Amino acid sequence: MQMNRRQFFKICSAGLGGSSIAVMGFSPTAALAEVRTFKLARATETRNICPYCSVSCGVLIYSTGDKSKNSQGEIIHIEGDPDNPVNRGTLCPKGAGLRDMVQSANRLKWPEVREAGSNEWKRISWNEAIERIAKHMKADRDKNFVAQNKDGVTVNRWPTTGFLASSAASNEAGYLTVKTLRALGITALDTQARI
Amino acid sequence: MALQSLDIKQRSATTTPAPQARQTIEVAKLIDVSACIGCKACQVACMEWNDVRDEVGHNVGVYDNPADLTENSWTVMRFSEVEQNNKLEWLIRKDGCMHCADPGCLKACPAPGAIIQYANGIVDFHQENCIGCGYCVSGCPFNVPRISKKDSKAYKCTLCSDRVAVNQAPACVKACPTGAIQFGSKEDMKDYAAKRVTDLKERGFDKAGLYDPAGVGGTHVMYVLHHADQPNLYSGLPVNPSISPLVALWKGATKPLATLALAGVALGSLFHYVMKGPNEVSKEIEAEVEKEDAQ
Amino acid sequence: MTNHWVDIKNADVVFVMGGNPAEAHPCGFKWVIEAKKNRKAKLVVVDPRFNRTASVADYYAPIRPGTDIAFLGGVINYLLANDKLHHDYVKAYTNASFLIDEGFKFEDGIFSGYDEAKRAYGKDTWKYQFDKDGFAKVDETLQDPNCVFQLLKKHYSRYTPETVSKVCGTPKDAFLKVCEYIASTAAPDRTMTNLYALGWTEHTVGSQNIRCMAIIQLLLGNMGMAGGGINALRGHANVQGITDFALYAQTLPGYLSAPTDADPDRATYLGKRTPKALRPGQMNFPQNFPKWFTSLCKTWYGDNATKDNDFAYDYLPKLSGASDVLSIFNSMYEGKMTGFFCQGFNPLASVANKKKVGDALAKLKYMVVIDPLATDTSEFWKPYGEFNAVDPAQIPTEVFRLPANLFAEHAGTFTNSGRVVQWRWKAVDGPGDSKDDTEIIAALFLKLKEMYAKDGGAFPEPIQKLTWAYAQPAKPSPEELLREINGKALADVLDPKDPTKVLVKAGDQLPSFAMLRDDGSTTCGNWIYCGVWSQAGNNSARRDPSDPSGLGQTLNWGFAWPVNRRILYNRASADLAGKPWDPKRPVLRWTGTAWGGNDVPDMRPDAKPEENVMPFIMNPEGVGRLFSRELMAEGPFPEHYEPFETPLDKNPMHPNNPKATSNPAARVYKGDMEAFGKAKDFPYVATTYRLTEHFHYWTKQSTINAIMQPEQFVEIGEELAQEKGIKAGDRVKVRSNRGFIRGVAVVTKRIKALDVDGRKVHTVGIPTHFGFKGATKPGFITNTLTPFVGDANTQTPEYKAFLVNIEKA
Amino acid sequence: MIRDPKDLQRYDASERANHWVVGISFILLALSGLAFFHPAFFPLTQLFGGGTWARILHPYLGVFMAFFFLLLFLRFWKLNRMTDADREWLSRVKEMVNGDDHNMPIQGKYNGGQKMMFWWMTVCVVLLTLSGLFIWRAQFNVPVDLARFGAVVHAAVAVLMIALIMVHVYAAIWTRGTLRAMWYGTVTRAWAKQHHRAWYRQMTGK
Repeated sequence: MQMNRRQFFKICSAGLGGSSIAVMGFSPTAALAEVRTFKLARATETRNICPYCSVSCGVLIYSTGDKSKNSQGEIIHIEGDPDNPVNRGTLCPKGAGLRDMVQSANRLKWPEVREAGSNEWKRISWNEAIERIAKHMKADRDKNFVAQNKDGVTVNRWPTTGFLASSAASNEAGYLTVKTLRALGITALDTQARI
Repeated sequence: MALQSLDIKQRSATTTPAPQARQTIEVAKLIDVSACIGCKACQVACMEWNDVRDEVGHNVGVYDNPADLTENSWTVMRFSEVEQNNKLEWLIRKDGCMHCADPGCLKACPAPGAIIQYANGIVDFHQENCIGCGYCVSGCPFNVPRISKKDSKAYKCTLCSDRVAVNQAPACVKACPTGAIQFGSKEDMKDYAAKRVTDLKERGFDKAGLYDPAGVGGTHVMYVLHHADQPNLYSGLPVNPSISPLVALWKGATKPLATLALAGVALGSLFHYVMKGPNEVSKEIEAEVEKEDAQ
Repeated sequence: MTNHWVDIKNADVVFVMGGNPAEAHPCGFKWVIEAKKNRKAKLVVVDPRFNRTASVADYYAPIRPGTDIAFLGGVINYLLANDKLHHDYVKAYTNASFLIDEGFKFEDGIFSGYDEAKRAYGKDTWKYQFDKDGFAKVDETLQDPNCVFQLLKKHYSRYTPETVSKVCGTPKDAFLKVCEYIASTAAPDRTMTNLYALGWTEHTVGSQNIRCMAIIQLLLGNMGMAGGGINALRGHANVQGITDFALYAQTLPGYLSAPTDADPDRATYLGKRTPKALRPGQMNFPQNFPKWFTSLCKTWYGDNATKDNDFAYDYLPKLSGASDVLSIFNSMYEGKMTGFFCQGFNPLASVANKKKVGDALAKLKYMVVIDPLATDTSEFWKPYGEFNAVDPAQIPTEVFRLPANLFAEHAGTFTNSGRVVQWRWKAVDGPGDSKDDTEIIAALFLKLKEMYAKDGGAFPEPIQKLTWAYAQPAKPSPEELLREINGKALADVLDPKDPTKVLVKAGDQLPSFAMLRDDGSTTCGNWIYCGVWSQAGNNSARRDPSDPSGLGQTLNWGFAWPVNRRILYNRASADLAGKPWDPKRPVLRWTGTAWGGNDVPDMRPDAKPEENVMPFIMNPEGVGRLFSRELMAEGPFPEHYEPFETPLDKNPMHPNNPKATSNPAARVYKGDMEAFGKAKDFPYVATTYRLTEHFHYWTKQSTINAIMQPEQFVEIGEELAQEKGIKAGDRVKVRSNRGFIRGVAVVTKRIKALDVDGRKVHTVGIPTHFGFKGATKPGFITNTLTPFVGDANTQTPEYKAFLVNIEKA
Repeated sequence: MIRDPKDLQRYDASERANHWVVGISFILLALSGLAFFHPAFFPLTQLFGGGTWARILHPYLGVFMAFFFLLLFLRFWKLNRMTDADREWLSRVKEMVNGDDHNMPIQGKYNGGQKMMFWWMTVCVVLLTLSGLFIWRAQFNVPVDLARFGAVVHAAVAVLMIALIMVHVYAAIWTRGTLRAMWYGTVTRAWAKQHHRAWYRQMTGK
């Protein structure tokens, strides 16, 4: 549900394109003084929040295409959200450089596994990855589940698999993670908030 | 203030006036060094907006990265640690094009239309007309333009002429977290600077002031400095910058005169020939020679 | 934060200590500059380095890393000695007048009840004296020698300016100048905001550092005021949210302390966590604990959680001991862990003592990394020269790496430091075949559920009975999850005062946690978030930035927990009669019939002033605690203890009591005590920190940030550089007792040698952002050097003060 | 196939070729140089394929010409050493320009004006080359003040040299029968007897 998206970039593109082309058309030599066409004309604008520090600056993400089915949107620019009351359109050097992180050469694209003792990754399918991880989890849980402690108190914990949760994950992902892990009985659970 | 061909105040290597019918407001960027925390958000925003990336260089023992302006870094932060009357100050200055009212680069540039000064004060490089000679580097009193090794074109801060053309603030201005960089009409920026200067004076910086050097006719990028009497403290900000007399001399009136002089020599020769006639070999000597042949 | 980012602009003095907001939170720091520009505020910075926050400060004072309590103790002593207190505030809103048990003692650095073998305190003397009705006894005149006020005065009388200068290395005049600035906010109409971050938390006395500031802010009457409060500048964008959802085993979502072996059944569990008011007439809000806990159980187990099975109490795992990241890696190091998940986390780089962490990971059977980027941790087994000298053949761990999506690639909410929950929209799809965290967790859970259904196994009930009512079970949508978090009425919620009135119809989203019930008729995934998605819709997606009061209270932008309140304890911004202390910055006022003003009241709306319902509604006492009873591990009053790796051989405050050298109650694992370096081998104090151009170990993957800070460096003062013959730009080697790193030397005037107890102490600054993966030049993991010991209460490792030696590489 | 066997040989083939290499280079340099000198001339860059190509070629051409000028210099500098006769010639140059060469002193292979021209051109080429290197930003990065000074020197000396070359070319056209010396190397004996009596005696023995 997208509320009050900012529309004004849409109209200004037509004006600019027309004038410069007209001038180009007339004089064979370069136009007298034409500036770079405004990069964001007709770009799709999405409101989001910078994932880095806890100021949680509002950002406007500009991506190619208009979310039509056949064009895969690609981020071309990220700048501050002028309406966000905390950053009012400003960004720090990290937030202003978000695009390079989203499009970093080190982005992971496929599930991979490093077999015991090996020195490189092997690409695997999602099914195989989930299958093998779940097998590991079930084997470990069944083997090391502690129903009662030595004093006979029901404890139902699975202490031998740990989980470090990301403080950059959204609340919904965090909530689903903690709900699932508590159901599995995991007690070795922590997050970046501590360090 | 859309920038089209009717908003040009000056055009490099163009002796006839550029079309400048429109009167638009003069914009200015004010860099309030006293509120600047040297975070380099402006550097990142500039690179990201203009789709240029510098090399990932080395740390040479200072916070300045990249160490200098380059064809890909159109603005860089310069850090200088100053200790005066046992008060330590960390003076950090955002370096980049000052968008002078009387631009040395434009005056020095031999290529028509390579450098444009718009009516709103922005001095912009148009790489399609640039021939890569580097005269702008010599002309600039602030050592700002850089020539790219890849395409031999000159590059510098454009004051986001494309954003300003659609009434947006430059990328660095919008990004600046502490509002150390402000943008608006030059008048508004001067008023804002005056307020900042009074505040600084109250905090004990009695020499605080606005840096808008008259030597280059004032600039469209101005600084509010704690120590306006010592701009050199801020990593070599020139104290009284102006276009070097050598550039002014060579690019001023002498050139047309010299051209006329050459035309004069050429025409002079022609009229000398017409008026004095050629330097013929005299008949007597020709006769003498033939006489000698006959013997 | 008790206040929020924009509120900083309302401060008269901004006191930054234990944090570097100009570098770590630049856009939040804007509001400090606004305070300076518009209110003539003064920015005071105390830090071991003259950093970029100090570069725009009005006053800067140096300090030796790890001596914050000595400094702040000195400030408390200065305030008390010069009577710079907000008397009415202290008398009414703090436990200054409470009488303490006679048995409470403090001799030579140790409080009463210390058990050296267990390195822990028996705290039965750290309590109030109670009258026959079970209420705490008080002495309104504050003269009784056993009242908190007198104990406080006596305790901090030892922190004279001379002592502070001797311990901290801060010149005496600089310390007194800082005290002057702070003391100026004792006046009711002047407030000081305090901004701190890891500079205070990452010590073995971290929590007590913050306790000192709480005492100071209470003495000055700054808590609950606009432009006041204690403001933790948190780390990640959603660290506040993830902390609220308790992604750490000690608590359940909403800060409900988790069941332990000592809580065999629901009744015992609730009994210990539902306190009674310690003073008459107080709100004692935690009395509602059963409602929050029961609603959580109903949310997770729905119909399978009924009265007769204790609302599925046994489905929750009970905690047997420590479960913080240090204890996880310690038990992993001892070979007790089989599996390990690492979701958007880079522990090899961010946890102390990298070698121990690497060795621990090598002992796992399987490890799963869920991350958008190729992190150093995911390749702990891969040799990278001297940066990661390992032999893969010796490492049997099976490592899975699953590609996760980034913020721009899915919708959902973040909660910022100021507790404001903001919705985000999805911009683009993730690269390749990456998935959302929710999809990955769902896939694992559903596969396990399927396996248990087919092959059975240990205690399958919680897995089979967990509620999973999502339209697409494999892809739970953020909207569904946020509605589940908010909670709804399972049956009509009736008004307790008038049972005929239905407050919330069955099936409707709940408007606030006041509607929660402990009879199983309501669900709520996290009680403090109740109201984020009410019947009115997704309040976290509200985008109205208007600020009618001008105090930065944008109540219609997003949703702040609790109940959209932006300044906590804001009742304390008004005097006993309900009149704002500072009329120019009113937050709350008694309008004659109810509380109103520029924020959601942190008070029962109809509590008349004369009822004396005190502002700190989450405390059973109702008032702020100068004396923190048994709640802190190492004492009800903060006391200065040296870091575990101290440049001095003793604690200058208690030179002849070796037990009181370092925090007596900090947990130290076997083998770690020996791993602490001594001053004779490692003479220089090191501190690790962040730079403004990088975010922890994340932005080294981004080219543009690598351009801004390309290479690992070490920051040393000019005197130390001269002593060692090091010039700016030279490569240096820094060694601690646990390993070495190499980097470029940045030689600067901004780190001065300090005169500490007659000895010259140099500080070495080491930024943490580098590693062997990413666009920056390959570098060492700085945490190769740091000690494996944490704060006594939170176990946050002591990154900020340890010992190193340095020489030209 | 020389027309008149009794014509005198003034320049041999390699001297002529060397002269024309320098000459043509100079003309090209002048054209491209002027294009940068004043906006009015900028269209001249089209001769070189546009502004950028003109800027790329100009310095290489400059170095090329300087080298070949050096060869010319090595060939002729001995013949251009100033003598008293030259100085007297120069003092009477006004009469010469007025077309009356009767009381001009006897001249060797080169008269005073030609010798002065030689030395002036040498000075100019040296200065042009040096200052040219200072402003050849694509190859060298010199301190900015040096570059500024270089630009001024380069422009001023270039103007001077263009003027000198104009005089040089005009003198050759004005004195009938001179051009052929540089085209195919010979002059008539009468020409030599009138203009360079001493060189005539030296060549013919009369």
